[in-house]
Amino acid sequence: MEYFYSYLILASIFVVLGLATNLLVGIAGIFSVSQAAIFGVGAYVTAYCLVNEVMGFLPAVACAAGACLLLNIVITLPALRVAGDYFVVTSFGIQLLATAAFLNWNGATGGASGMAAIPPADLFGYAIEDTGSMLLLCVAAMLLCCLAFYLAMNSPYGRLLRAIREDELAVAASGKPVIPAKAAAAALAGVFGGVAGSLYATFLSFIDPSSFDLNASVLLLSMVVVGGARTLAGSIIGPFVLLALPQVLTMVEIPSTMAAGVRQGLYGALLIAFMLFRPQGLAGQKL
Amino acid sequence: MTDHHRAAISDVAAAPVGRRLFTGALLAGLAGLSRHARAADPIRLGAVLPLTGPSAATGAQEQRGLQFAVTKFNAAGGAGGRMIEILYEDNQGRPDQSVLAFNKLADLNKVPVIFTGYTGPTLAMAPLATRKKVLLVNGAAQGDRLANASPYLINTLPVVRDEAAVAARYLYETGKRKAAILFQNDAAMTSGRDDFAEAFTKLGGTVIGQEQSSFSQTDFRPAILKLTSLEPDVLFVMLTDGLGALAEQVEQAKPGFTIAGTSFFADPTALRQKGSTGWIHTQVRVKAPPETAAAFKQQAGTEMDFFGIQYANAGSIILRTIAGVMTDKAELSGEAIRTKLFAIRQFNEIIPTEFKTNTASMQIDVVKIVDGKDEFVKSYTSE
Amino acid sequence: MLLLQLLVNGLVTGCALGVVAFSFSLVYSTTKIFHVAHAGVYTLAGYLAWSLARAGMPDIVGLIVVPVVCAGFGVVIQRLLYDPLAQRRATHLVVLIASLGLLAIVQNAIAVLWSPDILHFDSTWRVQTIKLVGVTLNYAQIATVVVSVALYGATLFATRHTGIGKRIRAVASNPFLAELTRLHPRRTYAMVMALASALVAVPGMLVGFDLGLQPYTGTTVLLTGTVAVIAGGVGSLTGAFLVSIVVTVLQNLSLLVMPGQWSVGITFLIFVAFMLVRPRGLFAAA
Amino acid sequence: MTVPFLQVSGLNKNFGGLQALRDCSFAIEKGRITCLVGPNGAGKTTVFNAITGFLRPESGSVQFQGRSLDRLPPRAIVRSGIARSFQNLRLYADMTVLENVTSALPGQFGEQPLSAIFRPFRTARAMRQANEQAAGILEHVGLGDQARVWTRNLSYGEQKLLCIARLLATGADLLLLDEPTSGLSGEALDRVMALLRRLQAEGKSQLVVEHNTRVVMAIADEVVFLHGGHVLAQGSPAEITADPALAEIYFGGAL
Repeated sequence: MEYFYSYLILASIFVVLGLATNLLVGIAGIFSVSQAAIFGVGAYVTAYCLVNEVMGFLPAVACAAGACLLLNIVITLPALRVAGDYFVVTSFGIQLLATAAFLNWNGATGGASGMAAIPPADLFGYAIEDTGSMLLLCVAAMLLCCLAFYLAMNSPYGRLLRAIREDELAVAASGKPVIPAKAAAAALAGVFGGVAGSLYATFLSFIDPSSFDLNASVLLLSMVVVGGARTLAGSIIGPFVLLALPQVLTMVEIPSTMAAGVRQGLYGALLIAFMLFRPQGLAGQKL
Repeated sequence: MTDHHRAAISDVAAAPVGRRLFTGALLAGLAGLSRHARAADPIRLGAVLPLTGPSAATGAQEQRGLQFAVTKFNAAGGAGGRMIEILYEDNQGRPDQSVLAFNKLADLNKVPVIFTGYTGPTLAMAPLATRKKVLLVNGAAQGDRLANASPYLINTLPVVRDEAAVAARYLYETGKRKAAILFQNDAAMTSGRDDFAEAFTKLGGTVIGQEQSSFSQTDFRPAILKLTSLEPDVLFVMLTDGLGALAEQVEQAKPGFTIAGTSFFADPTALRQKGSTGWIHTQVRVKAPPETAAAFKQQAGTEMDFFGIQYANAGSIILRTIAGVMTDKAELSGEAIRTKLFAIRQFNEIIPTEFKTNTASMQIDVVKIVDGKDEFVKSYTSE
Repeated sequence: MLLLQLLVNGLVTGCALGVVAFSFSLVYSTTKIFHVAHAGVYTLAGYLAWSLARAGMPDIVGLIVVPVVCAGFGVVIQRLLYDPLAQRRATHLVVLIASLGLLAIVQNAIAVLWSPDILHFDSTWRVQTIKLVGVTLNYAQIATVVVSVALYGATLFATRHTGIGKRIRAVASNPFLAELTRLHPRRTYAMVMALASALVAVPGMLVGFDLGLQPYTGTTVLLTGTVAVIAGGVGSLTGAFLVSIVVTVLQNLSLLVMPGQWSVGITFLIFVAFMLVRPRGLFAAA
Repeated sequence: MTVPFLQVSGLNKNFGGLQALRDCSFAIEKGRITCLVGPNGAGKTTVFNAITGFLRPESGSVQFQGRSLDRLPPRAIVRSGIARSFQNLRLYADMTVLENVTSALPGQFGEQPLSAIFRPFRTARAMRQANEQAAGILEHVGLGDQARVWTRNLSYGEQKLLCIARLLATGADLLLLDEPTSGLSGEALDRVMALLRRLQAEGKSQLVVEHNTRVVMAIADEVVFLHGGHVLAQGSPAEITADPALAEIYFGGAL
């Protein structure tokens, strides 16, 4: 059963990340490929606080969320000045920069060796050590984040963000704030990323830079694409499907030496197939 | 996998990509939960290796080595008539995927033993191994923190500290006083750098500079140039990847210092290069007996290299232990295999290996590469 | 002396990167596609050349044949992926994701069909060295510089003075008008993809001769290349080529003052800062 | 002497050597429809951009009801009571007709994420109110039964009306309309013209860029003739059309 639990835990964590990515990329139209970096900052801040016994779990989550909120605003700032594809490259750059920092800032991140023996999460003195309770915590966090996402998107704010994606100039001409709205989207996505990072670090009890690299950012993007952009359902379905996919594909019998490459290749083919034949993903709107 | 499952899955695989694939595949995955091992079934063991991603090269070598040991063991009749089957899982070299794969193998497939490698993923799985009493066998990672990560973690290769200490000792004994270090930025190689620097300094030498390469990098020229300008007596190299390229580039730069390293130097692509002549390295016994190497080449289609040998050795050790457990008619659990392993203690499979702790001790030789062959220089024993 | 050797090293790497950058720029400025899969073509070229060499052909055969094959591959990408996407009115984002998907397919196909290991060419000409004013270079490096600069010159000439070049520039500046004037933008796109893919095949092979081949390294090369494209000003071949060289030379020289592990990170940090100050690049056309 | 409703004085703007506005000055009065005419490239849209803060002129100033608008961002200018439309409409095609209007209503509760997340009921109430208000505006421009339709499915004439509805939603007193009738004919044209007159009767002042002389004659109280970024003449429609020199510039297109 624990296998299924751990799958559900990771999937719920990635749903929270999927919400962040969907908010920026799908809804606000800010094509950020550096959300894994934010996720990593959340994880490292939490790990640092807990390993060095600076504070307890909940304050650490708050710290991580706060740090990610500020940082995400800063790294999204170029999007306010630089348009479209230029920002994509800037965003790729930020992701590579973050990876370099995770790898080389040994004092804070443990460098390539990562940080081990991260204590489990605890709520009001009750340590969450077994997988079952961790699952409850993660699902609860996921539901809260989904609720926040739903409320924000079905409000005048959500409508404002959609309008900004469609036509920034028209929004400005209607006397609405464009830059503060975008910055707020980045902030909200940052909070999601920070919370997800905290849960991830305490669940695995070990983190290293490989979980927060460019590939992870691309994986996040794929989750949103496959699940479906711009909708809550899409943000939830995507992570569940993509995390299950490699596990399911191992059951297809391919010569073992080739299996892995074939699997990863299939995964790329899937992206292309979706883009060609179903750009709205499984349950989203057309990108 | 029963025929029914196989049919279901191939149907799904043939279906057009879309919603159907995922729901179908998910259902098939859930159906798998209900499967149980039967007595006539083969004994299933797990392996969590980086089969894709940047470390895939190493992962493929490890897989070949492990599969070689299993094929050989099965050909010889298996364990009490039961065949061994390895279920390979890909972790892409990432800790989170490793945890998922570990839980899958432990919960769904009920394997008593899981083979793995790489320091980060192994450290992530170690607490799970302790909790679930599944024996985690690390065949190649050498990060120092692995030594005490879990009682259920068996390292069939000495951690890097042992080799680095021997290298430092030998180099100091042969009059080297100024060392520069070139290392790959990953967990094991950075520990190796620290271990060597500590041992060498303690002996009275100085480390005058170090440069880092990233994994899968093959352009070492800037690093070599910079370190050369410091005029060291010796360049200590901690790389698992790209040694062939390093050999080529060193050959072209013709620096005046010795190049030294650890077991990872036994890399066929490096040995083929003229530039590797004169390199000195420590070596846990990585030479397979010639007939083993020939059999491997025939089976796998490639040379038996460092990781191939290590995983063939790790596999043989565990299979031998499992055979022992079966002879005892004990239940085949991770705990039983662990107990039996320490009871046997001394293994003479492909490489002579002894388990005083959960990390193997092996004899460590210092050798010199001459025209792609190792020339024995001196022998030490790891602690 | 160290300084000079590092400088020359950076120059060599930069020339190869420059070809990657300006060929990407050609695609990007004409078709507006952020063609990430360009990195896949770059990688594939090296492996094709390796196979030809294994089959007993001299390396020069690969240098001539492989760009032709890659040109064909480029056309196939355009016809089977980008054209259908355009017909479906896919947004930039959709095309970019599809391109990332293609990159994953190519890289993993290489790992399956060849090997995930590092492969080296067997030929020996490439590692022979000569010493010029205290700087050691091997023949593969010299070939890299000579061929890259030649390709740059030839491409610059072709885009300015040939019919095809003018057509490409016309389509790049206004595809809608070009359609009206029967310049056949789609045919031109295919031509640009062919040309760019043939171009990028060359550094793919030359770097392979010098440093060996790996399935997954193309991504970082391409990203550094796109930095050069944008910093140099989109649409400017010269900007892309020169900034590539400047970037790699600075990366090499930065070793004199700081450890090498930061150089990639610093490169992108400078780029991000640069984008904030000068969002349109150095050599951008007005 | 009373202060003019909108006073544009001495605007200059240069685009890479091209003088788009050259000492451009004119005034318009409250409650009137003023048409801005002139040949292509005369700088009509540039004037709009300068008034609404989308463009910063090198010199000159704009006064609205006695207050200077210089250096104010577009947002502040909309709040002070001037809203503009665009020649290429810039509607939100993937949103409903109603949403196009609600998103222009000023000062809504729940326009930042915090209030939307933590005060969901108040936000829902505000949205209901906004929807009612927007439905009223749509009714007013004659799109009442199209509120739930996707904007991209509207006819061109309906899209033009929606643009005006969106301007009305901002609550501005002065509407700057950039070619509200271009591309329209027959009934659709009549609908827009009727709407503009109706709005005037309700007290909305308008500055309209218009090419169609028939429309200008029908709706304009005042005409401003722009050429080469400079105001050549201002007067009643009859005066302007009577001047053969202006007609030569306009129809001859000569410079």
